[in-house]
Amino acid sequence: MLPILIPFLMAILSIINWGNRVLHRFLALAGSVGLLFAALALLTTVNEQGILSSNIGDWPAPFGIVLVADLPAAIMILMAAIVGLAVLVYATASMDKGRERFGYYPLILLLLMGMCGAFLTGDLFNLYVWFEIMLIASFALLALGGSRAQLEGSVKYFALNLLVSAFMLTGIGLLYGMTGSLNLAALAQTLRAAGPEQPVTTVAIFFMIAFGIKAAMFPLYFWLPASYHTPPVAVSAIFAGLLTKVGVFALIRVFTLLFVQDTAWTHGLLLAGAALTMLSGVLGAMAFDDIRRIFAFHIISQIAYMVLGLALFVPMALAGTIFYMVHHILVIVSLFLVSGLIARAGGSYFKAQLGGLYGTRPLLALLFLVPALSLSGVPPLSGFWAKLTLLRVTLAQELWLVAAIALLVGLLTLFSMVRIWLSAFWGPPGPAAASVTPMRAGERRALYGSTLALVTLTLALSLFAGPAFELAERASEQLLDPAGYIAAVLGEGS
Amino acid sequence: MTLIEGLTALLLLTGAFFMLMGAVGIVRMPDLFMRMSATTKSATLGVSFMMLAVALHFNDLAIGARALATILFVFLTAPIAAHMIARAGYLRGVSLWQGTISDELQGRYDMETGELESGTPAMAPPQGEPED
Amino acid sequence: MLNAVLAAFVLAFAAPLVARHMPRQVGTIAALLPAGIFVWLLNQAEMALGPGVVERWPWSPLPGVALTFRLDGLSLLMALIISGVGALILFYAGAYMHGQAQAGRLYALLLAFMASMLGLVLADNLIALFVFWELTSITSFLLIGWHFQEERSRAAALQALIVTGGGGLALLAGFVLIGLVGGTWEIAELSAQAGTLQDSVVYLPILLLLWLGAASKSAQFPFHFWLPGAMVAPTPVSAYLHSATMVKAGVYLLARLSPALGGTSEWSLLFMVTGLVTLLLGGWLSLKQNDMKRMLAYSTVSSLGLLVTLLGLGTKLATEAAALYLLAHALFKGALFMVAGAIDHATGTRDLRRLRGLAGALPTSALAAGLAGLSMAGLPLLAGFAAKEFIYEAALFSGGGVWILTLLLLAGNVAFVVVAQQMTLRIFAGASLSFESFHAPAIPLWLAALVPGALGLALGLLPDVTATLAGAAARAIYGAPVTIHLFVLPGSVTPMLLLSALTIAAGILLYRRRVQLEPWLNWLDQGARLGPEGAFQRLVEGLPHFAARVTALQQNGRLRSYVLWIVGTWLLLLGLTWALRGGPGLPANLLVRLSDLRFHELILVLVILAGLASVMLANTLMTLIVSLGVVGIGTAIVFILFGAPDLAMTQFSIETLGVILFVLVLYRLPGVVRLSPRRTVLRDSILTGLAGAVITLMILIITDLPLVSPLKTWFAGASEPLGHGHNVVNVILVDFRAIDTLGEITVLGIAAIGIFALLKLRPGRKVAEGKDGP
Amino acid sequence: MTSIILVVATRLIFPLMLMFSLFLLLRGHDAPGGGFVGGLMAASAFALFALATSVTRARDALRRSTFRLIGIGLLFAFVSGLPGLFAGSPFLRALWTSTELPVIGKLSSVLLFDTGVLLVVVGVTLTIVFAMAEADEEEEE
Amino acid sequence: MNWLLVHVLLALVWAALSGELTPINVAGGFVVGFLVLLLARRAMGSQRYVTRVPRVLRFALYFVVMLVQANLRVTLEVLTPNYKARPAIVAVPLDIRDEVAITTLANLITLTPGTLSLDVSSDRRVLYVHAMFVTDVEAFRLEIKDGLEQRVQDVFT
Amino acid sequence: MTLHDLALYLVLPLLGIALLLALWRLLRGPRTPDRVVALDLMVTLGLGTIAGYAIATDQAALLDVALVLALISFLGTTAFAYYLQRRPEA
Amino acid sequence: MEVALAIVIGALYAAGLYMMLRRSMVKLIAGLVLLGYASNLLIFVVSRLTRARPPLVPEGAQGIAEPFADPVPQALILTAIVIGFGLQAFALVLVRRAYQAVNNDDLDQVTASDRPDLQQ
Ligand code: NA
Ligand code: NA
Repeated sequence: MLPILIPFLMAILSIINWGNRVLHRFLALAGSVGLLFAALALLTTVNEQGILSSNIGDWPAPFGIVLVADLPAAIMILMAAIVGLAVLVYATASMDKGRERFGYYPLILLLLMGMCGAFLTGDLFNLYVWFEIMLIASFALLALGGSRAQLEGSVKYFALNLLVSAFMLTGIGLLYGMTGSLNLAALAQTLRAAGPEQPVTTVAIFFMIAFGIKAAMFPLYFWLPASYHTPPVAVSAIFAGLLTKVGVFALIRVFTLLFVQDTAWTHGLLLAGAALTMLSGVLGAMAFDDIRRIFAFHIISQIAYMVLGLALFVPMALAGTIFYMVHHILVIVSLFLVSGLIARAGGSYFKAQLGGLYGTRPLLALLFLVPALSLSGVPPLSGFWAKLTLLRVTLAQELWLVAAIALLVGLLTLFSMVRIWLSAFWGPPGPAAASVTPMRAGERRALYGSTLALVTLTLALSLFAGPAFELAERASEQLLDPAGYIAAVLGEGS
Repeated sequence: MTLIEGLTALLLLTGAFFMLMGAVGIVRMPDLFMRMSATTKSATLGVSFMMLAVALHFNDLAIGARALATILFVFLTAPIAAHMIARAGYLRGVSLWQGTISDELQGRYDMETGELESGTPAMAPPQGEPED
Repeated sequence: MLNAVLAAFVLAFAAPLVARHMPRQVGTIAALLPAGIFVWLLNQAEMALGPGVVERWPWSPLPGVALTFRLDGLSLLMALIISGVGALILFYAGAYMHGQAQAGRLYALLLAFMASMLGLVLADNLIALFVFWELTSITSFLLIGWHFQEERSRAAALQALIVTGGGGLALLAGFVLIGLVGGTWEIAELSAQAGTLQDSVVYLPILLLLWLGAASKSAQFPFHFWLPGAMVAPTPVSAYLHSATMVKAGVYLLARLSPALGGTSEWSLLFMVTGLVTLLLGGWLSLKQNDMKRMLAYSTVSSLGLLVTLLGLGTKLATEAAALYLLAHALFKGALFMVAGAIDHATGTRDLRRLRGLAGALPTSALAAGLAGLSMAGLPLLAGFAAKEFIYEAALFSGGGVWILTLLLLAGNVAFVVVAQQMTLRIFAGASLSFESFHAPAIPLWLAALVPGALGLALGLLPDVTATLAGAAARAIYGAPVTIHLFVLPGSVTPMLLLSALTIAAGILLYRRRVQLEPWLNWLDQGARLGPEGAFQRLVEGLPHFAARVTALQQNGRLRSYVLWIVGTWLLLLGLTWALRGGPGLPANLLVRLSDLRFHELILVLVILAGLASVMLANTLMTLIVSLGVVGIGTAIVFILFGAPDLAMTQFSIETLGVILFVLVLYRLPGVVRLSPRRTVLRDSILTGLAGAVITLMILIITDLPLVSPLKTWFAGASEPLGHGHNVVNVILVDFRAIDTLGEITVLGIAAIGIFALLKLRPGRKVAEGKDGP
Repeated sequence: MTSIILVVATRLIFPLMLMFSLFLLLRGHDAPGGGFVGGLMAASAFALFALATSVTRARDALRRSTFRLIGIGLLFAFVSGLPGLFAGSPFLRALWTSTELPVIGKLSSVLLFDTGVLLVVVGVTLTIVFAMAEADEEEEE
Repeated sequence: MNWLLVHVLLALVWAALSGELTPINVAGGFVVGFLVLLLARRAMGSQRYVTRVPRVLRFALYFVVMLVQANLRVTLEVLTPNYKARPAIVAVPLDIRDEVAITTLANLITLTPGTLSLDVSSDRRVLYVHAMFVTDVEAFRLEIKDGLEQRVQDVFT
Repeated sequence: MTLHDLALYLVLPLLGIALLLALWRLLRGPRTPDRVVALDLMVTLGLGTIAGYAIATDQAALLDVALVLALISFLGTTAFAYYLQRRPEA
Repeated sequence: MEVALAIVIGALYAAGLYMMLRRSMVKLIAGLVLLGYASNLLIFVVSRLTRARPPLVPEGAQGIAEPFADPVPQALILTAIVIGFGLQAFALVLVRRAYQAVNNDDLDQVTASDRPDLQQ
């Protein structure tokens, strides 16, 4: 419960004291530090004691709303906390006064709160509510400051994400009409007992579309590359790292807990979607010159790997997916933060306008290289272990084409990253460099410090991939054993 | 059917009838102002009758109070709303039916300041009705 | 062994620091580490040559992946080459790079590379091996692009990375398959699984994947082109990575996996054909190069082809030959590269046509080149001689297609003789030319080259040492005990000796007549360029264009097209599901169910539908808004009719406020224009009509099923006694499901912030402190 | 261009709406209504006031910044969940006092919650309406 | 004085809405009314309110009768095929000056079928009325002044 | 015929027809104020429907909706009118 | 009534999506609003309809006698309506601002942020 309450309280206090930038900053940092501690505590507890559940309002499940912390949720909350803190620190040195005054900090806090809620909730409709909190907070953040490109991106982001809400609500309605319940655990039970006359798989398609849009799968992802590059880095980084992951997480939740009647079909669809998404995303990345857009498209193609793990639907693959999520969150946020640093150091986000940073900014080069290579799946970085796991299962299931695509996309990702490297870090100094102003020491500390911290975490994840993967494996076991979840929510013997 | 029931039925039917008349009026009347004259009032009256029927039917203080309060609210608000629409319509140049015999408001608005002067009446030429 | 690898990595990080503080000594200091490792390896030699040294570290990122190191004959040989040549190269680089900016980074990268390479040859787990394999690719990439401001360097670096990186991914797939079939990634355990692996249906795929990985890394045809390109790197890099060590990784891998996967006809065919084509192509293309380094690079390609051929052949003799040649080649090629670098450093050119008679000016380099060249040509007393003898012997006893094989090998070896002459006679002999800015090389520049040259001689003179070293390696490759019998000079005239002599004679002849060869060498070169390299170039350049076109097709900037994709996908998935997995049937007794419709309800339905039609046909903004209002009010009346006063109340209020907002915000917008052509309208109508029909169908199906809602019953019963409220809906909202409501008001709050900011914070508008409060 | 008729009528309707808003809030637990509709009603009152006079005067009448209302409303809702939390129960555990007060009925955390809802709704609606109206006036210039 | 009246009115409405005219509810209504008035104070300013209840009641009766009469007349017009209406916009000069009185008058005119208050001149001396059945403009002006305006004036003084 | 039946089978259909008529005006226009008047009438008809339906079904709770509707819809119409008079002629 | 409303809801979805497929920003919002109505009504209808029996516990009673309308979908829809209101308000302002920025209501002109061939 605390991961929701802490950012919430800080946001409330910020809203009450509207316009006080310094206080907002302080509250946001305090909130995210608090969130980090709460997340760590939660993960430790869940790891030791198993799935925790809390009946909000003390109303028994499945009647009241229940928050359920299993390992996947706890892991994701921890990631949200880490990213939140890093991005907020980064923001203190990069956010403009206007956005700071107009609610950047409370919006980020509320976004984090929405995510934590979405990870924790054990109720389908409540999930919708958390989704909406995230959604509206992200709308506000996206549109904040409103340049033309930003507004244009926002319109698309908005319209297509509202389709998510519509599909989701429809799906929830149909499920309730079929089963009379909203509690995930109760639904899991009911749907497993559903007869053939119940159109369960059809309803599953509604959720597949809804969360597929959210997770930015092919061909539902168009909102993402239209919008993610338009806001400031301290906004897009948090979007890039966490928002689509919530979609993936939701996909995982419903397609492990609820819709497992016809996995050959539903998960087969997910598999095909994943393969197409990988290709489509990586090709998109190659079409652009703006580094942020390139990264945005890579989110899409990387998301597909996570969905692939779900589609393969064995413990090892799901463990891979969870590991992949953790890895990708760290890496993509680092990259977005680095893109900000690149723009700060080179004067532009466009690789054609950049050059020679390898010579002048060795630390920045390193900060780019590590996550970029990790994203591409170069060993021994975290991305490699994540891809290897999925590759192993894909090949074990004799899905040759999918494996080939996964590998090819890995290569193309590397190609794409190297193109940035060649253009921005190598090559002669770019024309945009002239407009660069020197950085103040405090700025440097906050900007580089937060980025460095995330890159270090990536390295740590690479190095301690073993323990991390074990945790992911335990998390995936929880996902594939709904009985444990049901027992935790509805009590033993149900 | 008791007397109360009969009265209730009468009120209900009268109310519904007035409301229907309001609707017929809005269809039949030739210009905005006549439509409003024909509808706003009969509908208001119709609602009032129906609410009275409700009060009578339930014969309960709380419910009666609600019904009467509804009437009160309607009587308070309907004329103001009507006034606002009519004025807006006039200001936007909604044309009067050709049978209108005089328009003493014409030319009295100062469109810059929004002031409305009080002066001597003038005659308005009738106009056709343009579409929006 | 981990310590050695880690130490190199650590020193790599420290190198820039050392370089900053001791720019002069940094090369020597850096060289101390590989030298130390070299000595340590020699210390371990006895164990390594016997049972082997095994180290296990408790680090396992994934199940089945382990940090196991094994020092056996093969890895010892490779590790000695890596650390030995590494020490020399660093020593050499200290002088070569002296005074250059960011030299520290070069040491760092070289050390990091060395660490990776050591890891590669020592690792006993396929995945661990792969980790180091890729690390060598990355370090190689950074080193090839050393002159990063030059387009040429960047292109070459990219080429090398993509070719080896792509091969690496194929290799990974191969490894994973091996692991799946063999049940382990431990190399030592895989030999025992040879039968399982070779009988598996994926054996051929595994081989092909392995081929992709090894061939790309070791610059085999058709991936050979990246290696000459890589010569844009500084010479120490070329000498170390691109001749002595990294390019041998592919060969090493084949050798390493030979016991588990080799010995089949598929294996032989695949690798021998590849090797021979590469041997000839590289060798003969080396003949037409004017740049010393490019010539050496093509020659290296050729040598690698030779090694691959031998490993493909896979006989006992062939493995012996391979081991010997591996050793000899590292020494003479490393030396020749360093000589080339020294000449470049001294004269400012690497163009063979501009170099002559350097013996006087660079006597020590000439000596080094001479020793290396003789070894390369395969003259007696030198390490290269023994290797060549064994190569021919292996060919002659290969047991099939002997003459063709021998002839092809001969043709390849002739080219080496020519290159050896180019690197010695052509540039050092004759009258000396004068160079504008000639400066004598620093000691390391010739000393580092002389040492391997001399070692080639020493090994030739110490056949026992050579035999032991190579024999142990060959044993690891062959998978059975191997003993090599070596000699300083042949005791009798053997067919192999005759072949060697023939090789040298032909080489000398060819060297003299090289000008006549030009036309058809040019033709070969053209073909090689247009073939694989051209294809690669076209791919790299065309890919972004292709990507842009594919992307523009989807990401066309039109929101409606995105919506169409989504709706289309949804309908497609539903259609597929119903077609392939059995869809729900049409619900029965619709008419009966419809008959309970009452008159006022029918009117309500008509009103809503009419409002809807009006919304769709509206051509003014106000009509649109008002029509939306009709639909909203209609919805609210539905709520009234079916027992939801709270909903109706809320809907009415929201509707009113919505209208206010609509009017407030939109009244400045232009009227509603119709922009779509008739065909689009028709398409959209059909599609959305289908969508609507699907929804209707779903509702009808589901409402036809029985529903027992436990929630409904429970809430109705609990509301008063437990929730202290008579309005169950409200009790649910503020108590049973209060957190939903909490979320809902949070959404509202955020919306307010967002709207406020949207309206008040605009680009270009100054934000005044304290004046923008709401 | 204000209308005297509207201005004068507003003086009467405004308090009526406010009272009705409170009524909806307090009776919401037992009859249709509740914090949300109550909030909309109160907000409508102020919106009407702004329409009849001006946004500035409406803000003046509200006396609090709309964001503060939102914040305080959220805080109410938040705080209403805490007692349970401190008592060792989960968040949002409803607490009821046993004594029945006139008008309000039993005091409870639930009422606090619903009041929070009302305040948020008022704050939000008015933030939006006021900001839009002001933006509009600005563009008019 | 007027404040108190509004206060009492609010309290009574409250109690009625609550369902029981118990003293507790009336007291509660007073409390709520007080709160509301506190909130509404700035909005309302100091205003004069209706003070004479009997006149109000008499007036209300008159008005209801008029309302029904006029409604029937309009209904007839609506139902008959041809338009017999002779509409006009008439400027009615006002004698009453009180804002509340003017508003009341205007609203009552609007509530009466067939007539519709359009606007009050900025100096509050003229009320512009649209009427459906005007045979003679002057006569109509007098009708309003002697009828409704007179009675409203009675109530308000 | 009971009162319930009367309300259900006579009063509500009457109101329904009225609703359709109002709808016709709303769709027909021709000017926006006409539509607003029509919408206003529809809301009032909604009030009547509530009253009729309350009697037909004996559900007094619906009256609360009527109260809200009566107060709130006025605001909508007023806002409409307010902005209509400000909008420049299209 | 379920059948009739099912058709109405289908029509609402169809119309909502149709409006979203238009090029006008205003129509886009209308589409979103319609989809909101549609999903709310869907939840309402699919949870089964009960005429005129709101889920109110009678005075003095502890529970409600069947038949009565299911309160759960009502609570859900209430939440959804409110959330939808927030989103709708935001959408309106967003569109207005986008219109000001692009100076066009045509969504086909709102392409600068995502086409690869139109990089700024
Ligand atoms: Na560039
Ligand atoms: Na409520």
